[in-house]
Amino acid sequence: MPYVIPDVVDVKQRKTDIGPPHYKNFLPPVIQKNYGDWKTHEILSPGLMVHIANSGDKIWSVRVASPRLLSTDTLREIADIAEKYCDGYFRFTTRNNIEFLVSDESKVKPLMDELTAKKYMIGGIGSRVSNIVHTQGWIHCHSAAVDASALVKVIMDEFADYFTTKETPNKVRFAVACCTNMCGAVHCSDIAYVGIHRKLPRIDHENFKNLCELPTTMASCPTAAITPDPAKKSIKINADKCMYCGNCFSVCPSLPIADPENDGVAIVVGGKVGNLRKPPMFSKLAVAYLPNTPPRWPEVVKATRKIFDAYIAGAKKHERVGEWIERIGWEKFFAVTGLPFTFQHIDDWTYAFKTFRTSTQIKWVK
Amino acid sequence: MPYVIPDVVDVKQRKTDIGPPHYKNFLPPVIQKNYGDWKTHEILSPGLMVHIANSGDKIWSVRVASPRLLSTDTLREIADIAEKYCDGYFRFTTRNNIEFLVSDESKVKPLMDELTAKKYMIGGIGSRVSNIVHTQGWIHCHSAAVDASALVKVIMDEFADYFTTKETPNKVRFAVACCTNMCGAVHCSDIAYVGIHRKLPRIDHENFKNLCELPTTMASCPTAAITPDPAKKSIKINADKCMYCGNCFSVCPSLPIADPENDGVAIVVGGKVGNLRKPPMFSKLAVAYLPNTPPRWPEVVKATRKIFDAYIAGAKKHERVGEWIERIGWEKFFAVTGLPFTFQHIDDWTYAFKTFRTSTQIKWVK
Amino acid sequence: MTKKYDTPLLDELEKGPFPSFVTEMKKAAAKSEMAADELGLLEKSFRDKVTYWKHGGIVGVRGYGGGVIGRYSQLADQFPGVAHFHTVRVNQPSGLFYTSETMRFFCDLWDRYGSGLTNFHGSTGDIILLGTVTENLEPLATVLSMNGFDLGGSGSAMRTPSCCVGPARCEWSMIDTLDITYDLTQEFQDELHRPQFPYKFKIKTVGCPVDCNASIARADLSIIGTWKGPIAIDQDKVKDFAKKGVNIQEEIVNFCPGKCITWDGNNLAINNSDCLHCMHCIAKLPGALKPTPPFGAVMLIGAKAPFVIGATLSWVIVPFMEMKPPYEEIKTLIRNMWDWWNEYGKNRERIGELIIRRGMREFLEVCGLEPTPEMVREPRNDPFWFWKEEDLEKKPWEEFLK
Amino acid sequence: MTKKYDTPLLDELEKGPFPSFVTEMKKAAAKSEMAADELGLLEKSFRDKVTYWKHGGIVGVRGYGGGVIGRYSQLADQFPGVAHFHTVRVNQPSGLFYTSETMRFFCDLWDRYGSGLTNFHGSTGDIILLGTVTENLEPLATVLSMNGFDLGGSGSAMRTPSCCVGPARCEWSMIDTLDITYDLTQEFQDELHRPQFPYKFKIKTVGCPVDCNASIARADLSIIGTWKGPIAIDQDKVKDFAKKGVNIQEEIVNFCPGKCITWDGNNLAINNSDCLHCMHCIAKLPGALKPTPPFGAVMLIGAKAPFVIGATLSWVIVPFMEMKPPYEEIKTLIRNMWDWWNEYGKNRERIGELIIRRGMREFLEVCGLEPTPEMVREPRNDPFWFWKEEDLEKKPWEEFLK
Ligand code: SRM
Ligand code: SRM
Ligand code: SRM
Ligand code: SRM
Ligand code: SF4
Ligand code: SF4
Ligand code: SF4
Ligand code: SF4
Ligand code: SF4
Ligand code: SF4
Ligand code: SF4
Ligand code: SF4
Repeated sequence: MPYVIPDVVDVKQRKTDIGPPHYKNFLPPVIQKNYGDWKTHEILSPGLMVHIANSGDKIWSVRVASPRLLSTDTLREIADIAEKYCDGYFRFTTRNNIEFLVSDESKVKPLMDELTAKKYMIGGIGSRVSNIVHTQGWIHCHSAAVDASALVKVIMDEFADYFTTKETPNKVRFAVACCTNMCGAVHCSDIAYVGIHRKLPRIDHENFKNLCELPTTMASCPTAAITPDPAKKSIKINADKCMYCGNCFSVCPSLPIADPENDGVAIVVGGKVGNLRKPPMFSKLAVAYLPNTPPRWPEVVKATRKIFDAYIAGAKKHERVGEWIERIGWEKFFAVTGLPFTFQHIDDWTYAFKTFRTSTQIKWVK
Repeated sequence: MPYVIPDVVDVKQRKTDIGPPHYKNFLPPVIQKNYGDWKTHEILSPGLMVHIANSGDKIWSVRVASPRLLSTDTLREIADIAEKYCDGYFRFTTRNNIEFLVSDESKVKPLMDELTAKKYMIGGIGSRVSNIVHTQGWIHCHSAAVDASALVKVIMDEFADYFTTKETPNKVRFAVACCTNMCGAVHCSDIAYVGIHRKLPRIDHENFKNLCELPTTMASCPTAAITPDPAKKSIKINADKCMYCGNCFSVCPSLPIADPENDGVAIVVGGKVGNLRKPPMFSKLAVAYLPNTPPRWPEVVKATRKIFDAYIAGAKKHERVGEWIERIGWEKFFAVTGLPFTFQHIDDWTYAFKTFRTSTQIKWVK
Repeated sequence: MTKKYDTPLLDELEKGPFPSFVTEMKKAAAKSEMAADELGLLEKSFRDKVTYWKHGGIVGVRGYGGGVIGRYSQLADQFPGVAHFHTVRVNQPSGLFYTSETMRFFCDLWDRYGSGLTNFHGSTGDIILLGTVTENLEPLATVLSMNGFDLGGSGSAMRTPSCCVGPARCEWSMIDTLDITYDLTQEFQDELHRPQFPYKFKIKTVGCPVDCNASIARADLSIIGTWKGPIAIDQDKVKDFAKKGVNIQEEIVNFCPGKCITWDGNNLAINNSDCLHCMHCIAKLPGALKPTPPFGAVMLIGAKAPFVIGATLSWVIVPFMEMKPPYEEIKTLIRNMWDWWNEYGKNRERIGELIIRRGMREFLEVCGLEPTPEMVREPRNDPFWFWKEEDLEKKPWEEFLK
Repeated sequence: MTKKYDTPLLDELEKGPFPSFVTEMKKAAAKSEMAADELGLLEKSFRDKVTYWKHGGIVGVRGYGGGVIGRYSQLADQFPGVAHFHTVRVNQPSGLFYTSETMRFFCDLWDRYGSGLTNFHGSTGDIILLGTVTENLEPLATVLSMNGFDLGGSGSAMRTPSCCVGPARCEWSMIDTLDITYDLTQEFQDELHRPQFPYKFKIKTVGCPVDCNASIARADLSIIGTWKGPIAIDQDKVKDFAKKGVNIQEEIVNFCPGKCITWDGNNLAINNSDCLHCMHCIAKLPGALKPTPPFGAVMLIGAKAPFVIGATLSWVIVPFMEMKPPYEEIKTLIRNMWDWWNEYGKNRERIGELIIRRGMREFLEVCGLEPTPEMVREPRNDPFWFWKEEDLEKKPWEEFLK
């Protein structure tokens, strides 16, 4: 397809509802030929795998990390590399890595050499840490209680060797969400971070009536903490019921909740989405709060280390973080990580009862 | 203790708050001696076990079934038998069986012979069916949607050989509750029956104001189906929300809900209370409704047979009904029992979401 | 001679091997008008498929608010003997032990004052004397007390505590279930006899996690014995079981929820630090394995039947408590939770429901208990929770990240 | 020359091995005022620990109700380049495949109309073009369409569907994830571009239960490939794995949730009737085991982030559906559920929330689906449920007890 960007754009020419181009346009010939007819694959090194078709054809994928936030300069560089070694074919993964799709085996090594030379981080395939699914953070979102890209950066720096070389018992999926809207899969990740608030929204009574709808605002509150304040043509918040989730702010700009000193990061662990072995699992609260300490959030990194190292040390091969914790039990999880168990860890919302230990099955840890 | 019942009773002599007599008064000497110092026990036959103390002392327990509803005639007979063979010592179990406590081995066989001669049903110890925990039914309760004693009788008749001789993979605990107040452990039994209604309570507006409290009545409704009807000084029931639980009738006699043609029995399965192997489990719905067909409820017996026989055929040794079902999966449970899966089986109340299958883990049964 | 009714439907229930409650009713009916009318009434219920008892009705004895369930028939005209047919709940002896003498006393008592029909026992654990009239209640209670017995609980009160047979005849009992039950019953006589709570409160005590009294399913406070020491193993006895045909691998090792047992055909080994104290291995190899001290109890709160919020099982609030007379720790705990429940509980709100409504934090703080992971199956998943002003000042990470 | 800001805090994030988003921003900042001011603004956020974006703001292109996220800085005075800083969502090609040529087109396009900053990709799957001004939207959309691209979804609309790499490069894909995604996207262009629902609706398709697109966690409708045939076993390859050091017993057999695999050191056997189709054995022995037809998909409904009722995972509504073009069955199903949701859903109520509020029965009836045990982990436990008048007349037990 020859792409055109005319100097003068006639907006009336715009076609609507055409949808995306057909995916076939972007598939390398070897994939077109063997589409749906793959036999197996082999992971040759942490950043290289080969898929073998029933026909005997092969395609090599070289994976490199991406910060997801990419400049056009970098994208052009990627396009150039792909052209040089892959006939221009590459893709992104569902976790934002870049995969160079090589049809000619002889080009694999030169490609990897050039990537290494250009300081691309090769890896992420197999039982290891891959890229971090994340969100906008302070870069683009009005709702963010923490930055997202920075957390990704500091965590990936810390565990870089588990992307490029070392193995973990099974894949470790990290995720970051900058607020409790949780744009991503934080609620089902091995180790994840979510930006939280700890103070009541501040009600801007003046602007409420212009900017916000009463019923929507009330309905947004998971705990029904919001009631009308007819006198002020605004709302009241029942401080006892508010759990600082910020959903009211999502629907009503007159309820700002961000607070530099009290916002921060919670760490949740043990979620997964695949159906292998155990059914998909939610992440559960590990650390209720760590402060926002830009630029490198050392507390978050340190706490993660404790969890990660305990997992590496304790899990059996193929156990995901959540499976490991289920096996050893939460009392042991808190014991081996040294993280404190606090009132915040005990659920007190809709499904609270289902999380209580209705059994005497206990392991003694003290 | 010499007991006295004076001909003329001076009610002013009544002492209050004395509590029950001390349990020591009722313990056989061998138990008093070896209290808290038992070493082991052996099940010698379905109705006989011996407990052996660290001292070497022994006590034999012979267990017989009881309908729980006992006349003083029968109680006197039991007292006589106990006196003859047990120095007067016997007890009841937490499931309403009678246990004769024999301190002298030579009396065990004669005791059992006499019990057999008198048609007592000996058994219930070990991995088998024991007595059925149950409730008042039509014999004594205003709330009963079914009779309890009759269900116990017909089920125990049906499975009598599993009390007296045959073994089951593990204990099978039956329970009966005549209404959804569930006075017993129906919610945690291997196979249990609960009396249910299927029609709206009928509001007796005339008497409501005299007999019932509005706030209590409203609060009794699990689905908030009850709202005030100020005009009638009574209440209204939202038919769409009512799930016929009858709790409003529990607090307000003016809301009768019993309906001879539509009341009946639901069967729930797979609960347990012990902590062995799997943590305690709730019973879950197996059959949503079977009609009230006194005196012997043949449909209930037949449906139970299907469940019971499938369990016997399919369970591993030591698996309780619920453990067996968890292992084979509910799709297989419905397939092997031939019971239909209906809309009623899918939860739609508070914890509904927690019962949905949030996974693709499925066994194919068709 | 008492009245006679044709009972063709009930007669069907005299067939079959299991002892018949109908036969029992007939025996009583032969001696008591009340029992005779009860039989007639029941036949009518069987015919019409409906209960014929009126709703509730408060009766009782002087000074007590409970212990009697008032009951009146809707068909008093047809069956005058059951116009009144109240139940008397008598507090059973711990462990349900009796002597022939005691039982005869109850028979004499009940032939004199009641229908001659009983339940040994009610689901809560009481001796249930079924069917009497209001006038008989005071003399009955008096005679009971003269002979050392007292009424049990009903209404919004502490209910009659009960327990498993425990140390009286079970090798696994790690706490003295009979004594705890007796002691707490005596300690809380006032709360038992004079309803003063938002709703009922039940206590059941069992000697080990096998839970032979279903305490975890039907007690507001479940007291369950457990142990902290290693499981002692008599290897010879294990081998005996193997020889007798027990498949140790399949029946024991594979079922262990802690996955902490190994068996090489000769030697059974347990990694006690992974043991979940479930009792399976111990129960299925009686005499070969045994728990060792420290002994104590897990305290769990909140089990109840389905109304209003759905059935609950009790959940852990104290992972381990020593249980030595005079049981001060548990008594203080009980008093603290009652105070809070009395203050905040709504009418007909069980304590477990209140905890679920107001949150575990408040409950634990009121009881002076620290949060521990043993209280939960798993920590919360949704990222919403409360902070108190005082929490915000603390910087616990300075400690735990050191 | 663009503006320059001191960014001492952000500079710290150029250190370390992982590619730096700060470096990317600096690259863009060198060419674009917008990107430069974005960098300055972000440094300020890092200093002040707070976001500086204004709440929402509706902008868009003619005829569409979505595809653009309006964004305005609170500090437009200090950072005029980000006074407007809208995001454009472009519908990605199925499977996220690109050619160099296409990528260069996007670069040219975005250097001309935007900040030069992008996300490949947004969490939903769109190409995210970060930062442009309102005036540029129409020409940008026009150029996109001239080149065969279109906007993605936002607001209360169907969102851009996405999928795993599937049959394009994965041996396990049992459905054509790319084609299904493409086809549904085309079919529902109107619903994608013109918000008309109570809230957002996401569809994600994956080729097998491994779920490499997290569809079960973040799609209102999750379409997950599966199989009904037995697992084919290449015993030699299994033995090869064993020789290469894979402990088949520990790594495969012991982890099988169906407990249906046995291995005697030579032969691997699977009792397929107990297989839960979890993919573990297949995935961990690639090439040795493989699923066999019939192939199809499990349909699951309702995953979403925590607001308002707590996070949900999708749950089964169709245990098995064949997935052949033109995919009529699934399209009809989708239309039926949308109709119902449009009628009953409240503002900002996801379809899963509506089902939970009104019950599965209504949903299934509307969709013409029969209840099956595969929909539940377990049946309900509390004895409360609904009956319809028509149910009362039926006597199903006459059938099933025959
Ligand atoms: C490329 C990608 C699909 C795509 O469309 O982009 C992909 C590709 C493959 N996945 Fe995946 N998975 C991809 C995201 C996922 C996700 C989704 C996610 O992380 O958000 C999951 C679910 C994670 C979860 O459960 O939380 C996922 C869980 C798996 C698993 C299961 C791991 C486990 O045992 O729990 C396997 C099987 C395995 O590794 O043995 C797998 C296996 C594979 C295979 C081997 C499939 C194949 O035969 O080609 C592919 C290469 C393996 C690898 O990366 O190690 N893939 N894989 C995604 C790469 C993401 C990345 O950059 O790292
Ligand atoms: C007598 C009694 C206690 C009492 O205070 O009255 C009792 C006594 C014993 N139980 Fe129990 N259990 C008694 C009710 C229970 C209950 C409560 C209930 O059913 O409501 C349970 C919990 C059931 C549940 O989990 O739903 C119970 C679950 C067990 C178990 C666990 C079975 C399992 O593997 O799930 C054992 C251990 C065993 O059988 O291996 C056990 C074992 C025993 C032992 C062997 C304990 C001992 O060493 O003395 C006793 C005789 C065994 C027997 O009956 O087979 N007992 N046992 C109760 C007899 C009831 C009856 O008449 O049948
Ligand atoms: C007699 C007994 C059944 C039996 O045949 O054994 C019984 C009988 C009644 N129960 Fe019960 N309950 C009996 C044990 C139970 C149990 C089991 C237990 O205590 O271990 C439960 C389930 C556990 C629990 O407490 O939740 C139980 C849960 C209820 C409930 C539901 C309470 C709730 O919170 O949901 C009610 C309704 C109420 O309180 O109004 C109730 C109410 C009643 C009433 C008083 C009926 C009423 O609505 O007022 C019944 C009187 C029947 C009668 O006419 O004699 N009964 N009730 C049991 C008491 C005997 C005794 O004292 O030993
Ligand atoms: C851009 C993106 C995050 C990212 O960096 O990748 C994003 C960004 C926003 N999301 Fe999201 N969501 C994005 C994927 C998700 C996902 C994940 C997914 O789609 O797979 C989720 C969780 C799954 C789900 O749908 O529940 C998600 C759950 C939300 C929610 C909570 C919805 C709920 O029902 O609870 C909101 C709140 C709302 O809708 O008002 C939200 C709202 C928002 C808004 C529009 C903020 C708002 O309150 O209006 C964010 C705009 C940020 C900005 O300024 O650019 N976003 N959002 C993702 C979309 C990119 C794309 O089109 O590809
Ligand atoms: S998670 Fe919250 S702050 Fe982050 S992009 Fe989504 S809505 Fe915005
Ligand atoms: S922050 Fe959350 S809990 Fe608090 S008032 Fe707003 S919506 Fe309600
Ligand atoms: S279960 Fe219901 S009907 Fe039966 S005794 Fe208890 S309250 Fe009465
Ligand atoms: S029967 Fe139950 S659901 Fe119906 S109105 Fe009465 S309390 Fe409510
Ligand atoms: S609960 Fe434990 S201690 Fe009590 S009788 Fe049962 S096995 Fe023995
Ligand atoms: S008590 Fe239970 S958990 Fe502990 S070793 Fe025995 S079987 Fe395992
Ligand atoms: S979900 Fe299945 S088919 Fe799709 S890429 Fe992952 S393993 Fe392959
Ligand atoms: S797919 Fe999963 S359940 Fe089926 S045999 Fe393999 S491991 Fe077992």
